[in-house]
Amino acid sequence: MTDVTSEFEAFLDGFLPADYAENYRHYRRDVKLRTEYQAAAFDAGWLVPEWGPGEGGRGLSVPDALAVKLAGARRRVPRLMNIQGAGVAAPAIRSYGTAAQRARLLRPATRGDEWWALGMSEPGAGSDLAALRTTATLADGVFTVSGQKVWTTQADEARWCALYVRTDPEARPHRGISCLILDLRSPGVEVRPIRTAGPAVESFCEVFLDEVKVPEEALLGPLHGGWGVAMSSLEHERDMIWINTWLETTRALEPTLTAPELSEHQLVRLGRSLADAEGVRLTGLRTAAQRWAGLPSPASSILKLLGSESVQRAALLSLESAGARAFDDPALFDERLESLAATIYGGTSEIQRNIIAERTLGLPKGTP
Amino acid sequence: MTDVTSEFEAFLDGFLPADYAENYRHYRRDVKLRTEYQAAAFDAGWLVPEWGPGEGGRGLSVPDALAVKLAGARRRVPRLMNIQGAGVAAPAIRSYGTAAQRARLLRPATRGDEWWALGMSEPGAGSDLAALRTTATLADGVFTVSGQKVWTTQADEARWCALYVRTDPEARPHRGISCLILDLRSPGVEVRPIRTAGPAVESFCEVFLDEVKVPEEALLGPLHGGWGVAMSSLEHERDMIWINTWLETTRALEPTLTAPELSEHQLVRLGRSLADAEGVRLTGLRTAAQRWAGLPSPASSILKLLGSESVQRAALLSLESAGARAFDDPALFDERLESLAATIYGGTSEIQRNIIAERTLGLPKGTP
Amino acid sequence: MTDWQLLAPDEDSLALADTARAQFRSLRGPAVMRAALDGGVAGGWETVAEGGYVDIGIPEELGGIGRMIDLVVMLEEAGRALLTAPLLASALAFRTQVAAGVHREEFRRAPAGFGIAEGVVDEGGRCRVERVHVLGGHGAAAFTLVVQGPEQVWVVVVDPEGEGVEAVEQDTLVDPSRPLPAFRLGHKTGVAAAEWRELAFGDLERVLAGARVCVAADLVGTAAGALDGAVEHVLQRRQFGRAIGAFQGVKHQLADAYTAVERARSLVYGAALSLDPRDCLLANAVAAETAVRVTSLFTQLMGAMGVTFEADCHLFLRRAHQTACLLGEPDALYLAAARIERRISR
Amino acid sequence: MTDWQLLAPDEDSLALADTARAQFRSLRGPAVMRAALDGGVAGGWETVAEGGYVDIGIPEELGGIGRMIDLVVMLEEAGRALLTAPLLASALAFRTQVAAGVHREEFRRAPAGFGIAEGVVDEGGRCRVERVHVLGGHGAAAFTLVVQGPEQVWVVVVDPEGEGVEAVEQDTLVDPSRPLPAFRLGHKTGVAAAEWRELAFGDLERVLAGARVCVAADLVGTAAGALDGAVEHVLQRRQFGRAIGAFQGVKHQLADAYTAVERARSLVYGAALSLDPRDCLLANAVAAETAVRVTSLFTQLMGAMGVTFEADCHLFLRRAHQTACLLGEPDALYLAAARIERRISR
Repeated sequence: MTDVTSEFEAFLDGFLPADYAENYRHYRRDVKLRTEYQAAAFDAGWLVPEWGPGEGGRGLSVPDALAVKLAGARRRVPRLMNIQGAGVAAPAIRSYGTAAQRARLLRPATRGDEWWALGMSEPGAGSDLAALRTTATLADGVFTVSGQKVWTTQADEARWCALYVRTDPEARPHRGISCLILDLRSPGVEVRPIRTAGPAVESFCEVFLDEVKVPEEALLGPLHGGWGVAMSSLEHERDMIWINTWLETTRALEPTLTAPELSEHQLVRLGRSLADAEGVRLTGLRTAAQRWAGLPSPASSILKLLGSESVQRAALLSLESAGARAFDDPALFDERLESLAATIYGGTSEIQRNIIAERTLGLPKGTP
Repeated sequence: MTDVTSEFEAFLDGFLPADYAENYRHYRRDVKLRTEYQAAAFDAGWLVPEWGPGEGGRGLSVPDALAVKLAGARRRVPRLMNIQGAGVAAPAIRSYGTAAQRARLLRPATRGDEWWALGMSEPGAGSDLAALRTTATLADGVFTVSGQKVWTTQADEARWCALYVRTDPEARPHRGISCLILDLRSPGVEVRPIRTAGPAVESFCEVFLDEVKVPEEALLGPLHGGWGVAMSSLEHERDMIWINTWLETTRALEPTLTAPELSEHQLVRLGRSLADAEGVRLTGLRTAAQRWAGLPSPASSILKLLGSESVQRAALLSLESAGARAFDDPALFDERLESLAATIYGGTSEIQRNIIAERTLGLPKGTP
Repeated sequence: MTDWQLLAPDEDSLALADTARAQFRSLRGPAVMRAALDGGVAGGWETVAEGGYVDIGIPEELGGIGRMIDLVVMLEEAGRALLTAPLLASALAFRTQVAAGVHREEFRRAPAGFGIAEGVVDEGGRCRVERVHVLGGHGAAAFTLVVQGPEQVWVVVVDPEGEGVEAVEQDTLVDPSRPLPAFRLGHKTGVAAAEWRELAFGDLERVLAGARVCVAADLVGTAAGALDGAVEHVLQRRQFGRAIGAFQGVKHQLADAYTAVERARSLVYGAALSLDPRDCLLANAVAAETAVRVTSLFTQLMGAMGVTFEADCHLFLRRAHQTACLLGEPDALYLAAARIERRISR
Repeated sequence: MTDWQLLAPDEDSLALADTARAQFRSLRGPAVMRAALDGGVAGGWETVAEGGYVDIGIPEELGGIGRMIDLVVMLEEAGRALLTAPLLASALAFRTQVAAGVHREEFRRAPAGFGIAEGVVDEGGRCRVERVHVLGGHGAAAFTLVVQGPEQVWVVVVDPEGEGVEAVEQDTLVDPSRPLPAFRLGHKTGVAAAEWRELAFGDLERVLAGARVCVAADLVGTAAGALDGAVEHVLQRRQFGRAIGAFQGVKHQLADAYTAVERARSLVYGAALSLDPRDCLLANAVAAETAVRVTSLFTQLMGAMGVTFEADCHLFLRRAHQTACLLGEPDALYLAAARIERRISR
């Protein structure tokens, strides 16, 4: 363990309740603890340790910052209440924001004081950002925005939305998109939560936009340059995503790991799932290591595929090996249901496979 | 058991050596027995029992004929030496042949006295009959044929070849094909066996055709009507194919079924393979029953998919559960290698899946 | 007529399937399941009883009608429609009673519960079970239980209102429209059974054979319903300028799902004809795996919509998961079938 | 530098991989395998010995050079090239000797054989084994055997020319270029070992850890070579008017194969760094399954060509199958890894 991770572990020891590991299942849903953790971790420089001290970080090197994140995952640090804020919006503001935007928005987004939503998906566009139809026309320093977003996580509780809109209808589909910082309290914005099939950790919303006025100063990044903002901000999630799937897999396996009795064939399946978890962790680390060493690294799409398969097999195993106990523990089914969504967020498995086949293996582009 | 199958069983009891079942592994490769069996079964009317008595059959109903074939499979009757003859060429001659063709060719093809090859695949055309390029031009009552066939089973030992050629280059691809009965001893025919990776049961050949003369009387079916002949003759193989895959699956499982010791996880895999075998048998029977009852039956492509998956999993299981014994029994590897070819003959699994998706489920045609 | 011709449903079976399909649909399974997730109670016994569905597959001498295959096509329609009326529980109870020789016609006049558990039944027919999940346990007039002891197996019919039957506190949220409440029986002195029969342990699978076929038929129906839903969705849903059903990746997954459903159906029909323990174990295992697999695929193809309450796919997934392990997890069934086959082969 | 940064091969490793790749290719693995199927004998020890490959991954104090990860990248190149020279057998033997503390530098001057078997070794180091398959057994100067007794495990080094070592008649046609001949040792009085070490049964996986990493690296290479071959084929082969690599069905299978190879490689690198028994079991199991799966896919995508002698795919398939079960079938390894993990977790 490096010095910096021991220092981080010391911070965790000081912050987390003594029975945190033991009663993780309970603390996982403790809103107060999660909120306070984010603020405390930010204040201590541990939330974004790779950022400079002036921005709330510790100026750590990439390897040290990743080591801190891994140490956090091993300790199962409390889940951020609003992941899109610190994980996606904040890095985008940091890279693309004006000085005024950074001053106003960066700290509250990262610390969790102001929540963010991401306005990407639209009905009928799904994984296909280039097909988005929400429009914004700029006149007299004000954008007028109309359209509809869907699957917008936590829009009902968020203050801001990084809203992707079509600003140039004439340009090629991915060239005419811009990113606006929308105040969700603006007139003309209507947010409707969508009821989910199981008890979801975060809410899902539809966002209706009817001639919403957004000042020109709220443009994030270049006009018509929204595609680049989107790609770059999703890029920041990269390591976070695989660390999270690894965590989810090990968490899903816990009932099976500690079950009093397992048959041999269940043990074989457990072994396969352990390999899944290690496959995600080690491929994530190897990718980071090769990137850091300036070497070509395995296609990042494989992390997505490995991660979703890993979580799904683990949840299915825990549900099936529980036998009749599953009838009394609906959480096992809920985890299974949630795991099926893992192949959807951030691009379906089909899309990941096309990307690998075409970009990495060099197979001809077909119809998709 | 019906009367007719008991009569057939009695025939088998009279013909097969007393130790046949016990020493099947040996008799499987007994060329003399296999040759004699086919002739004897034909002479007794058991080889094509659904045909009329004048043609060498017994005029059995479809259900009775299928019952006879299943009884034969259960007893593992000797494999025909030249399956294409009795199984594919003979039914095509019977349906499409002129009186003279039937008189000359039908009996020896069915009895196994004259062997047949099927000239369908070409280099670069594979599963795609419509893409064939071997041409035949008709002038003065003689076709002149030039081109190349490949993967032609037993062409090196066969007397005749049901040769598919392009007779109308102007017509739409599948409309300009004809079927010729080629005497493989004709001048201009060169047959080269292809060496196979393992010990193959039947040989594989390339057939080169250089200005081969074929008399007009050797046309089978209508001029430019070869597509119909091909489809109809492959149709006759339908029940034969699934009965055979079922047989191959149960045969491949035998080492595992009788292995002295199996671990629990190997037993689970064995159970899955038993379900595979039953899935093939029962789906085959159900398809036949529904067809016979005039009901819509499951897509026949699923039998192909189920069959190849079934044989492959069984061969893999027997190889893997043999552990170190597999190092001393190369037959287990050879069966595995052969099983992988099961997804290729008669249309790849990819093509079967497209057919099911488009024709049965009604999904839109895409690029294939 | 050879045996295998029975694998095609005859005209009576087809007519029954059509009637059942129309009637079960009118009972609005998905809508009732959604209501049940919100705490509503699924009823519907009267409809299935008046329709005569509970008599199907019962031998004629016991007042029943039709063959096992008729029961199968009917339960498949129930699974497809996500029927919430307690038909499967009754079918399991009555088939098991018939197999154990403890069936009475009067049992069919009221909804039944069914469960398998470890426990003991003494010589006087007093039954002690620490915990048993009873399908259809709420509102059942009688529980039919298969009680596995260390060396014997018993089939018992007990009155849920009888002394010594206690409901155990639990959540059952996987599929509240077909609840699986848990009970404890005769903690102290045992519960007196109305009927009981002691069997050798080796007879267990013979007695369960019909129940396995019923569960498998229900699961095949659930898988088939999910496949229909998935096909409908991919024909409507457009991405990258075309229906997603035009993409080969989607097509091949659905073709495999179709193949899996037909294969499972074949195994269930075959098991219904033979009622052979090995065949019934395999049919149950395959149907369970197929239902989980196809309902999962349905959920995945629905994309983000698949996680909404309004989508039907989670209802199919709930039903499939709850039913799949009802008579044991698939791997354990494959294992048992392989053991039977090895005893025969060697 | 944090631990995980070691997962990226450094410049030395990369240079070694490049050299090995070029040299191993020049040894024409596929051509030699084909010749061996026709009865030819695969040699090549001199080349790997002179290239210094046998010293890689051996601790410096024993005259070795480089780290475990270097051994891994080198063996992966050997697997990719279908190397027929007896490098893997030697690597297995030397790693196991080092782990058991019986390695001598002089052993590395000659080709070694390696095997695992049941048997016993008495206190005087006399060894009795009924049957053992020895990788590299033909032409080896010494056999390194892991002998599993009822309660202990021994690592022994024996002279194949020594008294009591008998070759057992057998066919080994799966991969004759890397033969697995069988031997019987000391049927009557035992065979005297040159070196031996008794270990507790619980130490077995610790001693085998390095060998598992070596086998896994070889298998990952074989899988990667098959993937290369498959991609090359689908770019060339045309059907229905286009390269078959343009069909989504083919693309997705190859994308999955690529993902599987990278996953297996990650597990092997991780196991090479930790040499933890659980990690090594998992890496071995995953690499074995991946090699069988990807070489099978290669064979299937080749279509009818795949069953010809001239195609390379059956050579990859032979190599993968023979090597996959060398240190136990994958399911058994997963089982063992799960047992270790459960002991830790509870």
